[in-house]
Amino acid sequence: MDLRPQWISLWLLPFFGAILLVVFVAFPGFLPPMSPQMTADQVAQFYAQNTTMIRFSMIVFNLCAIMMIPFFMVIVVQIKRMSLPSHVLAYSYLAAAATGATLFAIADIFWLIAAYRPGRDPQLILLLNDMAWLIFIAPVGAFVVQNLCLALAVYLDTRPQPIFPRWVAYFSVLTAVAMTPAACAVIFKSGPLAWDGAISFWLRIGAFAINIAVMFFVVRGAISRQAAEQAVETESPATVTDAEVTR
Amino acid sequence: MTTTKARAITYVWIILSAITLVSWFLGPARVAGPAVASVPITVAVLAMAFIKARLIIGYFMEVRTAPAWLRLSTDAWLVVLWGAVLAIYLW
Amino acid sequence: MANTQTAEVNAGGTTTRAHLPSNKDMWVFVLGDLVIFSSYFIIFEIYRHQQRQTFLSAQQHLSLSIGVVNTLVLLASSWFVAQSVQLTRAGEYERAMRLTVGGGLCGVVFILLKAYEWSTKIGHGLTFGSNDFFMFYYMLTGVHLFHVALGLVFLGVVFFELRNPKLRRVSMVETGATYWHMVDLLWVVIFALMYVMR
Amino acid sequence: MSAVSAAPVVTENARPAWTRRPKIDQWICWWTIPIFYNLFGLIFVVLTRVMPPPRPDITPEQIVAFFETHSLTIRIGFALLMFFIGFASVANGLIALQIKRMSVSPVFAYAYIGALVVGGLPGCLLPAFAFVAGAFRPDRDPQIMVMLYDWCLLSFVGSLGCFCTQNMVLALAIFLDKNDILPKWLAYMSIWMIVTELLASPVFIFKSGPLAWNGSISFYVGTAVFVVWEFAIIRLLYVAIKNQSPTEQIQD
Repeated sequence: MDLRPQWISLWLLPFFGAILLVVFVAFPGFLPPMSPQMTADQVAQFYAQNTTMIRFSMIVFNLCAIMMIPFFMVIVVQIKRMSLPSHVLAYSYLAAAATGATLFAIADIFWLIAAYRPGRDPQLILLLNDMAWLIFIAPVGAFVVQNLCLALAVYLDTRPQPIFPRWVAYFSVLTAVAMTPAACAVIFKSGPLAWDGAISFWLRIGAFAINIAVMFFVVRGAISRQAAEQAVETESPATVTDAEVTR
Repeated sequence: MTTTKARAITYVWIILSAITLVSWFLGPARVAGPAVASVPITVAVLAMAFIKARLIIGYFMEVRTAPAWLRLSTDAWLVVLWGAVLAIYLW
Repeated sequence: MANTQTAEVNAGGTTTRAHLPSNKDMWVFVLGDLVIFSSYFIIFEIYRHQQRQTFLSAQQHLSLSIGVVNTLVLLASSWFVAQSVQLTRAGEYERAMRLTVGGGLCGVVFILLKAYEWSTKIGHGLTFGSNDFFMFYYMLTGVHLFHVALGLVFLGVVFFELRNPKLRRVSMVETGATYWHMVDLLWVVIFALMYVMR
Repeated sequence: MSAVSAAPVVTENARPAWTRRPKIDQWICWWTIPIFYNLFGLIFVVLTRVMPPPRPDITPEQIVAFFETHSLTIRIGFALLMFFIGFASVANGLIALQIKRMSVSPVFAYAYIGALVVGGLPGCLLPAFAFVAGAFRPDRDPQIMVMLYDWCLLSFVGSLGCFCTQNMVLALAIFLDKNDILPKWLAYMSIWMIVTELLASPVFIFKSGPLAWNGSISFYVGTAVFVVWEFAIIRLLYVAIKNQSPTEQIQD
C-alpha cells in the first residue's frame, strides 16, 4: 500500500504549522490577547490602527488553517489500522475533526469582516469582534471529543505492537481536560476564564499547539512502523503470520 | 382472485366519483353574493367525506379484509378526525 | 413479506383469512402520516373557527371546479392502482404494469392541474402570506404535493418490480398501492375541508 | 477492519476486563447518545429557554429585556453546549457505522457523516453563538439585539437542507439494505423528518401563526416527530449493536 499520501499529509503539518505560528505572532490581537472589557470605541480604534496586519494575518490563517485536515485524516487511517471491534471511533474522529476545522474558518471570517471596513459603527465592530473571539476560543467540544475518541481507540487497541503507544491515550485525555474549561469563555468577561484569560486563552492554545506537535512525532512513528511492516511483508510474505490487511 | 373484488372496486370508484360531484353543487363558489356559513351543508359535506374516506380505506386499501388491529386503528382515526372537525366547527 | 395473520374475518358468512396488504412497516408509515396530517387538519379547523368570516370570503377565491376535477383524477388513479393489485394477484403482469402507468399518469395530471391552480391564485395576488386561509391552503396542498411526488417514486418502484420477471412480488405492489391510496385519502379530506366546507 | 487474532502478549492481562467486552467501543458510543440528548434538553429548555422558542412578534424592548433577565443562564447553558456538542460527532459515527454494516455501498455512510457534520454547525452551534453574543453584552444597540435574536431562532428552528439529505440518505440505505440492520419503518419515519423539515421552511416568512418559529405546526409538530424519531433510533441502535456478532466482517 503506497504510503506516500500519508507521508505528504504528515509533512503538510509542520510546513503550514510554521506559517500559522508566524501569523499567530503577527496578528496584533493575540499578543497580548484582546480583552473582552474593551469598549466599542477601543475595539474600533484597534481595528483602525492595525488594519493591514489584521488582514494579512487573518487571510493567511484563512488559507492555511484548513491544511491540518489531511493530518487528522492520517490519524483516522491509523485508527482504522488498529485492531478494534469496529471503526466507529474512526468515523467519530473524522466528524469531530471536520466540525472543529469549520468552526475556526467561521471565526476567521468574522475578523476579516470587522477589518474590511474599520470605519463601521463601533457597535458593529464590537459585535464582529465578539463573535470572532467567542467562536475561536469557546467551542472546545469538537477537539475534546476528537481526542477522547483517539484515547479510547489507543486504549482498546489489541495489536501486539499497538499503532500508537499507550501513553498517547493518556496524553490525549490530558489535552482534552486542559482545553475543556475554555468553554466558559462565553460566561466571563474577566478573570482566567475570560477569552483573554490564562486558562481560556493560554492554556487552551498552548495545549492545542503541544498536542499537535507531539502527535506529529507519534504519527510519524506509526507510519514508519507501517512502512517497516510492509517491507517485511513484501520480502517474505509466506512467513508473515500477521495477516492483517494494512491500509 | 375472482373478478368480484375487481368489480367491487369499480363500484366503489363510481360511488366515490358520484359523491364528489354532489359536493360540487354544495360548494360555496357557486353561491352568488357574500359567502355565508351554513351548518346543514357543512354537516352533509363532512358526512360525505367520512363515507368517502371509509370507502377508500375499506375497499381500495383492502382494510375490510385486514387484521383486526388495522381495522380498529383506521376506524379510530376516522372517528377522531371527523369528530374533532365537527366539534370544532359546531363549537 | 405480507405476514397474513390467521384472524378469522367473516366477510359475508364465509370465514376468510385476514390478509394484511403490504407489510407492517408501510402501515406504521401510513398510520403515522395520517396522525400527523390530522394534527394539521385540526389546527386548520381551530384557526378557521377563530377567523370564520375571513376564511369564508377567502374560500370563495378557490375554484371549486379544479378541486373537483383534481379529486376525480386522483380517484381514477386510485382505481388504476387498485385494479393493478388485483391483476398482479391474478398473475396478469402485463395489464398490471399498464394500469400502474395509468395511475402514475393521473398523478402527473394532478400535479399539473395543481401547479396551474397555484399559478392562477398567485396571479390574482393571493400568495402564501396574504391571509391565514391561503397560508393553510398553500401549506396543506404543498405538503400533499410532496406526498404525490413521493407516490410517483413508489409507483415507479412498483413498475420496475412488475417488469422484472424474477421479482413481481405481490407485497411490493401492495406497498406502492397502499401508499398511493393514502395520498388519495388525504386529498379527499383536504378537498372537503378546504374547498367544500362552509 | 482488521480482526486480527494475534496471540495476546503477556501484558494483555494488565488491561482491565471492560476493554475486552465485545463491541465495547460501540456500546460506549451508544451510551453517549441518551446522555447527550438529556443534556441537550436541559441546556435548551431549562437554561437558555430556546425551546420552546420565545415569540417572534415582540418589541425590541422586550427582546432586550429577555436577554437581560436570562443573560447568565443563557451563557451557562451554552458554555455546557460548547463542550457537549462534540458528542454529536460520536452519534454521527455510530450511525455511519451501522450504514457501513448494511449491504449498500459505503457512499451512504460517508454522505451521512458529511450531512450531519454540516447540520451540527448552522443548526446548533452558530445560533448558540448569536444568543451568547446577545447575552454577553445586553447593552448593545437594540437593533443589533433584535438581529441576534432573529439569527439564533431562525437558524435554530428554521429548516436546514442538510437534515433532509441526512434523512434521505438514511432512508435510502435502509430501503436498499438486505442485511436488515435497521428496520424499514425507521426509513419511513425518516421521510416524516423530511416533511417536518419542509414545514419548518415557512419559519423564514411568518412572524406569527402556526408556521412561525414558535408555531404549532412548524415547531411543536416538528419537535414531536423529532422526539419520536430520536427515541426510535436510540432503541434501534441498541438492538442493532446487540444483534451484531463480534466477528462480523464490515466492508471498509
